Amino acid sequence: MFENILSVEEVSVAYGAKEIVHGVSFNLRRGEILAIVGESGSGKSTILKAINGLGGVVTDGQIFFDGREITNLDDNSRRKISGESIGMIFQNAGASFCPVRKIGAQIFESVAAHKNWTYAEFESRAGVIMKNINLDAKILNEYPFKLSGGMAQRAGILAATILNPKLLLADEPTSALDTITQVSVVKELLKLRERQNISIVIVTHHIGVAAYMADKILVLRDGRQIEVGTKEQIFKAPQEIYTRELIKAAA
Amino acid sequence: MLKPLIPDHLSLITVPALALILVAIFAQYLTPFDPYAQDLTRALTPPDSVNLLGTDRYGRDILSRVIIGSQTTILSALALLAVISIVGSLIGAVCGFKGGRVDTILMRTSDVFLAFPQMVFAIAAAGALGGGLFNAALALALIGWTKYARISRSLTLTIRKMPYIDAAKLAGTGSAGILINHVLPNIAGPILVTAALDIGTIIMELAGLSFLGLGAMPPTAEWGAMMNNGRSMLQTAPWVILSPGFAIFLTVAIFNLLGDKLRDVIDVRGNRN
Amino acid sequence: MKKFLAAMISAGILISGCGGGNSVADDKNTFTYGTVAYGVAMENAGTNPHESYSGWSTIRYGIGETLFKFNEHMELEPWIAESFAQIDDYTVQIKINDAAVFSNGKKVDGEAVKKCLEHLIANHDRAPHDLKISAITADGQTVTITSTEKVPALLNYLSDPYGCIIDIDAGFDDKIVVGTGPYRAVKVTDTQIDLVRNENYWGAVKPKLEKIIVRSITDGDTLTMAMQNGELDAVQGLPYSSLKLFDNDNFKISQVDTSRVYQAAFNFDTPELQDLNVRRAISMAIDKENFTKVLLDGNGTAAVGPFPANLSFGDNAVHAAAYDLDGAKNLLAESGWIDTDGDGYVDKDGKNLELRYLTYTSRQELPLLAEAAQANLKKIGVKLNVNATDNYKTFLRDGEYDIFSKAIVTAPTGDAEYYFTSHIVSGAVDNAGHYDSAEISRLENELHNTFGAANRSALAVQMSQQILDDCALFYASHLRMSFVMKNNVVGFYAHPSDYYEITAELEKK
Amino acid sequence: MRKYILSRMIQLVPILLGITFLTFGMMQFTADDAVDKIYEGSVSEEIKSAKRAELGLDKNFMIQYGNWLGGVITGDMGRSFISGKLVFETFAEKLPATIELMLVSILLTILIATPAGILAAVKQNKFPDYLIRALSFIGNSMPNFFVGLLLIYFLALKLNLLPIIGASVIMPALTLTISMGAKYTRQIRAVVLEELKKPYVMGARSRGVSEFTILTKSVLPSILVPVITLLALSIGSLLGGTAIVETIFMWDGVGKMAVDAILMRDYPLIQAYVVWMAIIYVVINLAADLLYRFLDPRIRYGENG
Amino acid sequence: MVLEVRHVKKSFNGRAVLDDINFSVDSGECVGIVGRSGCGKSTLAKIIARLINYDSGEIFIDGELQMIFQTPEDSFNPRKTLGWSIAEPLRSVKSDKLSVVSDLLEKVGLPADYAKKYPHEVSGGECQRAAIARAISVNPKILICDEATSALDVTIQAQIINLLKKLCREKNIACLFITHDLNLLPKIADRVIVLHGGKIVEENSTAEIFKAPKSPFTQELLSADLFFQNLQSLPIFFNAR
Repeated sequence: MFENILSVEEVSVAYGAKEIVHGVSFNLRRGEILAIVGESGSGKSTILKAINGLGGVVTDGQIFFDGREITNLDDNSRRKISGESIGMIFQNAGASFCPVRKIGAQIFESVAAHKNWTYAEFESRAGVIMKNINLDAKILNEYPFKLSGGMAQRAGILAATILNPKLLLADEPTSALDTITQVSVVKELLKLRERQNISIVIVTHHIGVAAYMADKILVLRDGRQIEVGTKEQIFKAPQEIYTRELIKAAA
Repeated sequence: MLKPLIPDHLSLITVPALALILVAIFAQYLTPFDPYAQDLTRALTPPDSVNLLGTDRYGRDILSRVIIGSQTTILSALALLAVISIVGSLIGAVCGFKGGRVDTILMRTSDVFLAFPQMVFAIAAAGALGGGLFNAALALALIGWTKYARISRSLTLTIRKMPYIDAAKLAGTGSAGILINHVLPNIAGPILVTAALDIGTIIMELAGLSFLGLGAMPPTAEWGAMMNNGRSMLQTAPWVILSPGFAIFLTVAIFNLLGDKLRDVIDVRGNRN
Repeated sequence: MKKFLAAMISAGILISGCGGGNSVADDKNTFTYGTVAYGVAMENAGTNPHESYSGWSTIRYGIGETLFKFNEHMELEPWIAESFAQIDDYTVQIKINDAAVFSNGKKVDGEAVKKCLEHLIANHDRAPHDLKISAITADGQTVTITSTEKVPALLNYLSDPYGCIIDIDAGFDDKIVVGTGPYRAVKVTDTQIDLVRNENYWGAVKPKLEKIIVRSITDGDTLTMAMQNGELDAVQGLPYSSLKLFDNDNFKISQVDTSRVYQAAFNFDTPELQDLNVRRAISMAIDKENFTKVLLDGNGTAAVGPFPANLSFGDNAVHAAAYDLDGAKNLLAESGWIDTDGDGYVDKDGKNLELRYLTYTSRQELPLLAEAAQANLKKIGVKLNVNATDNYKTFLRDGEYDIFSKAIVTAPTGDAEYYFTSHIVSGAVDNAGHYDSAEISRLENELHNTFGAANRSALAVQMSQQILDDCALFYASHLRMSFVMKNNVVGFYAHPSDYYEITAELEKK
Repeated sequence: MRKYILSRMIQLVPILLGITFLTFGMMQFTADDAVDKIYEGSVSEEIKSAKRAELGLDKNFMIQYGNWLGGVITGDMGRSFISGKLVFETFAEKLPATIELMLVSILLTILIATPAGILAAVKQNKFPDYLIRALSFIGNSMPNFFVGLLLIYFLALKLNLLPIIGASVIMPALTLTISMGAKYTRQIRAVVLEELKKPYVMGARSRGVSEFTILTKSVLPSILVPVITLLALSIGSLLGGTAIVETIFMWDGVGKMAVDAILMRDYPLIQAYVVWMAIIYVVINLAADLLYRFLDPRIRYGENG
Repeated sequence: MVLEVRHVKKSFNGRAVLDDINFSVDSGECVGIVGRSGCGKSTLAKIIARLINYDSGEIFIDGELQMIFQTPEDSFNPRKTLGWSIAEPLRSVKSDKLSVVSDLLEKVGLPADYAKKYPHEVSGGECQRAAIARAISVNPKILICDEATSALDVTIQAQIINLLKKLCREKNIACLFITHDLNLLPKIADRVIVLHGGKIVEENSTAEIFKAPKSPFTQELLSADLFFQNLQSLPIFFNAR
């Protein structure tokens, strides 16, 4: 067991010829939650996608996951860890499912990419998780568009965690939800960490969400790392003017 | 208004397109020979140093006929397009903006026209109206306008919901002012793109009607008609048919490229967010 | 989804399976013939000879036969008839060949012929006017025909395809008739006739092919390529420009000069054309030589009058004004037509000399003549507006033309009178120009009462010359007809009458 | 769903009325008098007016239209001016050939253009994409009559691969396929590219699903609806295209029939052709609409509740 | 009083969107209207601006009314320069529109050459400033801000709110500030109206609403707000301020 489940070292990410993220570094231990905060265009989602190989090219630096380098992994090796060791949830979970197919089939399809489970086996395992996250088992037989925002987000959590990954990447998981639903989703994520000791990287522009659930906070602006530290450090003694502004503006 | 529409990188394809249009406009000054002068002693001469693209069965210079044919083909296509896109867009914009009974009547009418496959209707209408390039164009126009009416209506409906329309209303601008200042300038871009992408199709359809003998009448030099007249010589004098054929191909290709480029440029602008 | 893919793949296999390769049946017993001359537009779609021009199809494709036939000099020979006797100026007696039988096995006797001719007169639009029959009587193998007036060319008329002898009792169902020819129609549509061998054929030479398919292919290029490709055994009506493609060992060409002429009639109702100078100027401006040489690719001869030179009353006997642009301009000027405004067209009283030239396209040479004439006349400042439409009859009916150009077989029966009565005399059905000449009327009256080829020929020359002197029409070219066939085809010849195509001699080696 | 079908059927009624009215009016406006056509001049005016009365041609326009419409519905559309045959019979006789040509063209188009479009999208801005785009651009810029002539020249004449007349549907179908397929390939490419940008593709990737599975199981079903819509729309240009192609290849279908009829001013046949083509087009579009309602669960189960 | 809304009702397709709305706004006062999405806030704004009709009730407005919209870029005609759009309401000003426009731009903190720019050439925050310039050009008595800051980043949000506050105070403009974000209200609103299910469920001074929310909905709204729960429990946060 390595101490750090995820190490991002001096990583720069580019889309095409344009470098979007410049030299970002952070570490994440098992069971830790890191929030990446910043305003739109700051590159927070870019770095998350680069970790999971979903777009952009790491032009500099290295990313280690569970002691193994995963910088710019080739597609086949990437597929082996995606979904099984690293789960991901998105801002609009409903849209992360194909609109013309049933949820269950799609989640089973990703399971089948890694394990030899039968559908019945999958259903029973999914049932356990669904009970934990207050999700009706019936939704497996539903189409994505039939789900409310909160339901869809829970289905996203189910799809991301069914194979018990070590790391969960969450890209603005609450931004599309209204305040009341936001709370419930954030609480589910915290419960998840307690149950599975899963590490989470959450990207959010919502300082409140970060303050509520993160252990560590990374402040990003224009693709540059402004500050990184524990929640207490960041809120108690922000070193940078921008961090201060951000917190002040949020209040 | 055109300034933000034609940025520098568009010029690469606008050059040949404009060149084509200029050739079409000044065709009669560019032909090396009289495109209608027969010289049976030189009939079906293969391309040589005198007749660069050879001659047809009447000994007419094919290069000259292709050049003058550009006038017939391109200018009539552009004129047709100008009429249907402007008329269609105005109808659509008024429908979308006014709504109500005007909208219902005009849109049901366009439904009926849209229910006809365009070429089928054009073939029949050209037949009913009698041949001739003008009638062929009219036949295409009868259906063609509906497309623009539809597009401009749906664009107008979208624009009507935009906050800047509310802002203009709050600014005290009347219906006409809103239509002229806010609606029309904003549908102009997409309409222009549609029209540009349509040029090739219209050219091909007009030529197709002429090819069937329902468009330009002999001896008018029109590319489709020239191909029809040259059909029997595909083997013995291929230059007769290949020259107008490639002229159509080249023209359509250039205008298609222009349309594609225009769409990319305008789309990129439109999708900035 | 899987099912969908499977369906797509199997469909793909199906297509590639049924496509590809050349599906030409090189079967010695089947003959595929492509022709431009069959179809609705030619008014000969069908095999009932008593309907419009369908008799041409009955004769051409070997389904039926007439009482007499023409030899290659356009002289009459017996066919179903064995012999004839001219009883008097009004009566002719015809003896039917005893061997003749219809394809259904029924004997051709006098009664059958009588029934057929009576049905013809009752139903056909042209035959009664030509034949003027008052009575027909039958007795065994003899038929006696009495006419209301003198009809010197009666036997010639009876040899027109409408005179094809068919079994009336067998009916006309599905456009199929029962004739006496070497082949029997089994399926007749607007675009195709399927024929099989007539096992009962009575002629000396028995038909050799089991099956013949006559396909109407009105598009000359398709015809050319299908022939080149080997999909057809023989074709009729190739575009002239294509003929040179078949000038090699793989093909044979049979050619013959016909009395088909390309003519144009001036409409005497048009005020401008009532002036002889204008008509003559236009006639003089037509470059017939180059039209024939270049646009017909040499497949014909420049015409002077209505009849080809190989007929005794043909072009060698008449004369017309020669091609002469300056002469034409002078004539126009003489009548006051001068280009005063410099627009390239002559004008008088502020009006350009602008004429409507009507023609049709189903004869491929006509639009060519039209365009050539248009360019020719432009040189003398006359503007022609060409209207080439297969709907020309409407325009003819409505009088919307100044010049009407058509192709016509002027001596289908080897006799000149038919042409004059149908096209030239005042009030004739096809007198499109409304030409009305007292001299012509007088000569026609004389011709009508004259028996004997030499005398008739002399009158025909006079009449032709009268037409040319009046410049009532101009004649561009006489057509040379060509059949192209594979080199293994024998017994397939172009005939000057344009009537006989498929005969018992036809076979594939 | 049933209610929807019914309401669409009802909506169809005014459209069909409009189509028939327009067709009838257009021909009425220009057509020659049918009676003149029947008698070709040689008959007295009394007989003609009697015939007019018999055919109902002396009635006013709307009554004539009504009679004609009744004929369209019962399949009695009069006789051809030229051949004298029943119009509906002639049309029905020639329709199968056109339908065969269209079906083969559509099938070929789907078989060629769908994989090509998908390949181009998947390999965006790589060699296969450039090649497919270049080819489809060329195909898109060539009028089908030019394509047809070139095909004849190369395939039939130079390579002697395919028969020219009647016997085979391949050449005319290929001609239609080239222009339709070119357009269709571009559209499929655009649709697939659009689809590949959708978040669910990234979602599936993040779950470790292979590209092939994403493409076949998610992308393909998702593009079915736009693809069917595109196909249904292209039927329109296909119907027009058949007229040209049938004429070039002497394919004995309704398109060639119509062109011949126009050249000979055989108005009853033209009328039948226009009306029935429009009706077929409308019905195909309706069928496509219903089909994708059935295929797309979002519409099937009503996205808005 | 510059605005009075009495018994206003509105329904779409038989569903009541606004049900008997009553309130008034005094001159120079800033009233916040808060509620979840779909509660009828925007409909109410458009009704007051007379951009859509209402079914029954009465609305009295004293003086000119202007509006600021949620998406700054969409509130400008993309084919017109900002200057043109800002000058659009100024039909009475015959001469020297140019200098009027540059004055207005200066007031909202934009350089004068922004008049020549197109909406897509400037940032969201700048666009919203231009929108404010257009709104104040006719010296309105009341300004409706419909989610005027929700599309902006937090730091920009704060700037725009400050600008609005400053201008309203300077020019004595009453402001109706419509938002779903409760947090924004203490910064600008004197009074808060809570809208839920098309009805006004609570109306009180801002301080009172935050101190002692009365209606269950307001309470839920407040408790759901993670900022309040969490940031207030972090004393550090207040130090940072």
